[in-house]
Amino acid sequence: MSRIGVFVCHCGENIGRTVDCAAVAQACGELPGVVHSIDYKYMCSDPGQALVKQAVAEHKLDGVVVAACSPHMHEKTFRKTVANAGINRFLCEMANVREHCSWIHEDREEATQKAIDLTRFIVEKIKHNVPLEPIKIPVTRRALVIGGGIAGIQAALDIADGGCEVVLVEKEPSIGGHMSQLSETFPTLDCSQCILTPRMVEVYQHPRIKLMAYAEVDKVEGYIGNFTVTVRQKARGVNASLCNGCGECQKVCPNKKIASEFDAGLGKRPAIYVPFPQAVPNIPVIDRANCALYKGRARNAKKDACKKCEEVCGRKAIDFDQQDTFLTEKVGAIVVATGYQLYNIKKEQDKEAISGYGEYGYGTIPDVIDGLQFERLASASGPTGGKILRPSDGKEPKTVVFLQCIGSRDPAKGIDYCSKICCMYIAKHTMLYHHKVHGGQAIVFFMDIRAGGKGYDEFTRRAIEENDALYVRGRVSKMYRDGDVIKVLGFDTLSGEPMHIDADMVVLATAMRPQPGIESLAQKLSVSYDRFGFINEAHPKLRPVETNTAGVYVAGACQAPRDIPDAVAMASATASKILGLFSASELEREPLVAQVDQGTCAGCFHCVRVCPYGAVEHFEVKDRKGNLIKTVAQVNKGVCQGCGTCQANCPSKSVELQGFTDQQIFAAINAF
Amino acid sequence: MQALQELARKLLTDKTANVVIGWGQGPRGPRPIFVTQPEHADRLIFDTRCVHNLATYLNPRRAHLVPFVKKAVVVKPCDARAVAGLIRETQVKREDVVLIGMRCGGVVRDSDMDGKLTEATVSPRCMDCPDREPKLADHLMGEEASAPPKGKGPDMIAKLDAMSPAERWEFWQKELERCVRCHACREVCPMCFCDRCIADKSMPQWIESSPHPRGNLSWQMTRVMHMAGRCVGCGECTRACPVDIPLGLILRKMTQTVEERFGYRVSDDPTVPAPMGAYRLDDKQEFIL
Amino acid sequence: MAAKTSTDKASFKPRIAAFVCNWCTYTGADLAGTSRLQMAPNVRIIRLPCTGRIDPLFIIKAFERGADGVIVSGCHPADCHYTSGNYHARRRFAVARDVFGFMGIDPKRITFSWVSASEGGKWAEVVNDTTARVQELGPFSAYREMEARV
Amino acid sequence: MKIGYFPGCSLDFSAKEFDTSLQAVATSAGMELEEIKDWACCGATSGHATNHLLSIALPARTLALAEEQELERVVAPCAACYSRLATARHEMAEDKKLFSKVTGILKRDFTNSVQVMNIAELLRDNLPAIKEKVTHPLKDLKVACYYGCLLVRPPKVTGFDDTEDPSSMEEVCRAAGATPVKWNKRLDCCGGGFSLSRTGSVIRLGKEILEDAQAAGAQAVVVACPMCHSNLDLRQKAIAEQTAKPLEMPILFITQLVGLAMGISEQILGLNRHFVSAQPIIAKATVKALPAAREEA
Repeated sequence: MSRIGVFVCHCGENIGRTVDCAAVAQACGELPGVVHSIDYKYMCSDPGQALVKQAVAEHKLDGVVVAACSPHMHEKTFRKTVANAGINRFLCEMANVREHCSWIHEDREEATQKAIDLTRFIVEKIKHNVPLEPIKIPVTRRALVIGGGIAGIQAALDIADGGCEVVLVEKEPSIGGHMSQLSETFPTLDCSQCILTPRMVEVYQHPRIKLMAYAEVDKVEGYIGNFTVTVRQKARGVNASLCNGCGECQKVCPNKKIASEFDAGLGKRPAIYVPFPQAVPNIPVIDRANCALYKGRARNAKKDACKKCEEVCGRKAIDFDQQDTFLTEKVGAIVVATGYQLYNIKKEQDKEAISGYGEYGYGTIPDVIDGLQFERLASASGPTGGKILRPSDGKEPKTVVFLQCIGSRDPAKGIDYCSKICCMYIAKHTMLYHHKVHGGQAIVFFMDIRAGGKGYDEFTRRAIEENDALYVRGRVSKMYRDGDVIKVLGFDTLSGEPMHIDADMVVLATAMRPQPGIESLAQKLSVSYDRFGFINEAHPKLRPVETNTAGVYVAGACQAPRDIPDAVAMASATASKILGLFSASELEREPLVAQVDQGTCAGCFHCVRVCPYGAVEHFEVKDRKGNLIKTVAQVNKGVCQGCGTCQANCPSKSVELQGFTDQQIFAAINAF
Repeated sequence: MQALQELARKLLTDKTANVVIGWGQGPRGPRPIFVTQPEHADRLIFDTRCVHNLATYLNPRRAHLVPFVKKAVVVKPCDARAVAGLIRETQVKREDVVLIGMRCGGVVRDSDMDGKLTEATVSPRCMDCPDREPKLADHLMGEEASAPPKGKGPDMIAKLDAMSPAERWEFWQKELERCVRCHACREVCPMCFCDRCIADKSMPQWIESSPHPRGNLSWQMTRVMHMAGRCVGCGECTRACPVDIPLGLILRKMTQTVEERFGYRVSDDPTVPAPMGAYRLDDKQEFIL
Repeated sequence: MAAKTSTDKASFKPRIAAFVCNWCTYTGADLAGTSRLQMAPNVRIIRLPCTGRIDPLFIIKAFERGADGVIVSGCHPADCHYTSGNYHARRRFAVARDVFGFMGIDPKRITFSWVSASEGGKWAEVVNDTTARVQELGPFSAYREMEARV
Repeated sequence: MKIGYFPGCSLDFSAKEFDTSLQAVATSAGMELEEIKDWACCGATSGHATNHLLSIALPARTLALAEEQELERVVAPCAACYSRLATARHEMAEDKKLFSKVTGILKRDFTNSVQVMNIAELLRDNLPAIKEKVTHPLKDLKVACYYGCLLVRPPKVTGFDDTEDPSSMEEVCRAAGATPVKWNKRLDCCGGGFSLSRTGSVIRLGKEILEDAQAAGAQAVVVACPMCHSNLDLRQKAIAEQTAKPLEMPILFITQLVGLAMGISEQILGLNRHFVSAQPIIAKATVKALPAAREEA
């Protein structure tokens, strides 16, 4: 026979006003198995909780029912209380007589009757509650970081410095990301590469970081603490363990006319290349689409067209037959830090909702460039050696028009959000331009100047007040090429005057978008993303770097447009979350998971089909000699989230969801 | 019939199968027989009186047949659908069974009847059956079959649908009050293979076990729910019922619902996933507020 | 069933069981409470983690135990806390509703609804509509009469 | 295929040649135009600016009449008429309240199901039939296709072509054998309805447009709107006072250009009604194409 205590809360007047709490306590006291039933003004108060604790000891209770507010409000509180009193916390349940009763009814008699019913259900249910212990899952104290930009680098270093191993996967041949392409950074104008390169080297040399550049995540299995990740190491055509990065192969490569990705198409590179001199790792990659040898092999040519790189390589590191390889890594947590791409204004777009800018010529006018291209022009390591020269004819542009919010904040073009960084980097561009081109005029068309951040507004003011940038509040309706100049037709909304500018070059601050392929990666990780492809955080305010999938975290511009300080802060936040997770060798989880009765399971596996998490597995029951008796279902407690869909679908009811077992529900319905 | 016997003899001789499950002549018409010796293969027969669904003997619950491992079964199209169901639900391995498929143009209501197939004698199970030959079979026998004769009598589903809920309740109460809870409907069903049926579960006892109308009703409703998207329409439950409750009626109603809603009809292709346990984002939900 | 007189109907207080998921409808009902939305006092909620956990047996049992009506409610499609429990429930109850109806349980006695955590008002509507509907249908006395028959 | 025809006021009088050339081209290409009986003003000039409800109800009446004539599509050759009709249709489709208000005013059974087309859209959609009838391809003729402001704007209302980089008129001209040039001002405003009230502006805008067309090598400007036509054709004399030498740029309705290529007589096409002579263009079309040349076209 059970020994149940019922505790009816008045919640001040909140319950007591419409529910006769004393009558509820009395009625429940008469239920079989109830040995103690009282009402009290504030059950959740210290004295209220003390009453519960005291009663547990005095009456040797093996079940506590608190008839009070919603379990979403105080279930944790009271379960803690009973745990402190020495009984298992899952032997405490709540009857919701406030939100579901006193607050929504006026008739005292009806409300009291309903409160008695609701409490009775729970009393009957709790007779079948059993003590449950938290599930312990072993944790692999090793993290995977996807993306080797500044966010990924920061996360990897922080986790590794914290003492745990990290696998850093980068899809490009080198880590560094977009930050390595930037000239100077706002608002301090310190050189981007100067602050980034040491961090890249640190990653490379860190004993606890395994760097896998030119690699992509292929498959993700498992769950928090226990992920198994398959990484595809793309074939470089170069044996990384032999190559010493001397660069001779790049010098002899006959095809040097390939648009450099690193220089945003403004510079050239050979078919065998490292993206930039400070690349980490400093090992070249053969661009198979542009290499004569591979092009020939694709056409089934009898003889290889060119092997100059192989001939010149003293280390014999060139390996034309190298294939992609797949590596399996076991990790306990994953950081997604895949960064961004820039929107382009071309007519063809990758998403139907997004359209280009026909009014700006759909990207066909030379000398209309984007922000990253300007960064490369301004960068000392760029194709012009840091001189601002326009791409079409190499002339120094005397009038440069900068347009903000290209794509961003323009629902007609398919993107509603603000890209956040453009106001700042355009201000920076005007400063760099002012310093580099004397007598040049920068004209900026803006919608608003959004310069929220430490030293940010001061920075934009400096661009306007000290660096002679002409800021025009308005948009450009059209631009076209007229001889040597670009005719820019805009409107100054402050003076109300149309503006016709003959520009030598136009820089578009195009929107930040997540990297292509983000959706498929998100699906592999079972994390959700918004309609633009940005990864959703678990809570916009309180869980900004977690995702809805436990063990998967997000940092940087793959979550929303972010500048460098934001991305770094997020990365460090993910690292601290992960180090916290890794601080214990085992993870504790609520034990409200499904459990299979292997004795009665017939192995039809309806449960496997309905499980949203793939938590149900096949299990072979064998006799002592190892002969197979039957194959049954088994729930992986680490993966199960406790929805119970398996149980409702099980014909023989051989699977039970702990905390909501058939016994418990049956008892509650039976009390109806 | 000769071809059937020859094949059975061959399968037993070359040990492709250790037992051939088929029909043989009994005192009151054909009955299931298990042939284990090649020389007994000539006991096998097949005609319109072979009503039993022999797939039920593949069900692992039939402990006495489990040791044979490799089994050959003579199947009509409805039986083949049951075999497919057992394979789909991992109760039978396809490689462990040899299916001797019989082309079928319908069977009579029971095995002790005269085998003549007419509007009056055709089994109700055959009226909705679209299959004339089991596609899953390893060996196909018998002559091209034509569609079975249309049965006589009112369309009971339409008749019940036209009633008020209270009238329908009354109808079923009259039928179910005869139920003695012998569970023959379950025992004969090829798709009922649970080690421990929910009807026998006592903690909690969802379904009262005594032959009380309350338990009888919830037993049948539960049985039909468990059959949703799985019932092969062989009609064996109706035939086995000693008190003649029209169980097939509820199953046919459920089958119609499943087909209308999910576009699914139980077939003998084990690779087609069942509709329950699956979903479409755009499943109809007109009944949900 | 015998015809009910109008006075019977007026004095009849339906008893309705509600099986709801923890994340959407239960929380939506909590919101109705915190918003002090007044509603009929006839519904008794039994909390489950997900509509996917709700077994047709629960409905049968509730009726057997004297419920005059049943509500089953959970998260809207695409909003399931467990991603797809509600989709499985939708199929399950689409069939159950037809089968129960065919066996004589009036489908009007069972309400299926999607009520999200923010739809306190909708929950109040579901409760009031169901109560009014069941009030109109009268008591579900079939099970009680069954006892008399035996 | 029957297509409803809404001529509007311009095509009845000042742009009569647009009407006759369209009728001739349509007949030749097998398009059956059926005029909407009892059509009324579209509300373009002043109506739409005075009262929003009137601006919708006025064209809605015409659309309702078209529905009664069981027409599925209506072509409005004047760009302003097109804009009014298409806007009314769009707004009623988007705003159920507005729609019910309008139907209340019309007191007609109206479902707002008629599709509204402009001339460029109609011709482009019938390119194969047009190509079939081209007997005098306008080889070596360089034309500047001028869309003006309303033909492809706003995108939500028009939607048949790229708003910022349209190509339908160019496709039609190519079908007629002519060579469209690339130029910058094809979507600019000609001054529209300010022809009489702000003549100075119209002359300035017209000058910019025509000079750009000429700089791009165009021998004629092709238009699809009576407003554009009158502003560019009628005002060339005034423009000439501001330029070193007269531009002498023939302005052709797109239907006239297609008609020429089809060998339709210049009287029917109304080419004699223009202020700037189209004679050099007519000359190009007088030589009937050889069969081989037709293939090529």
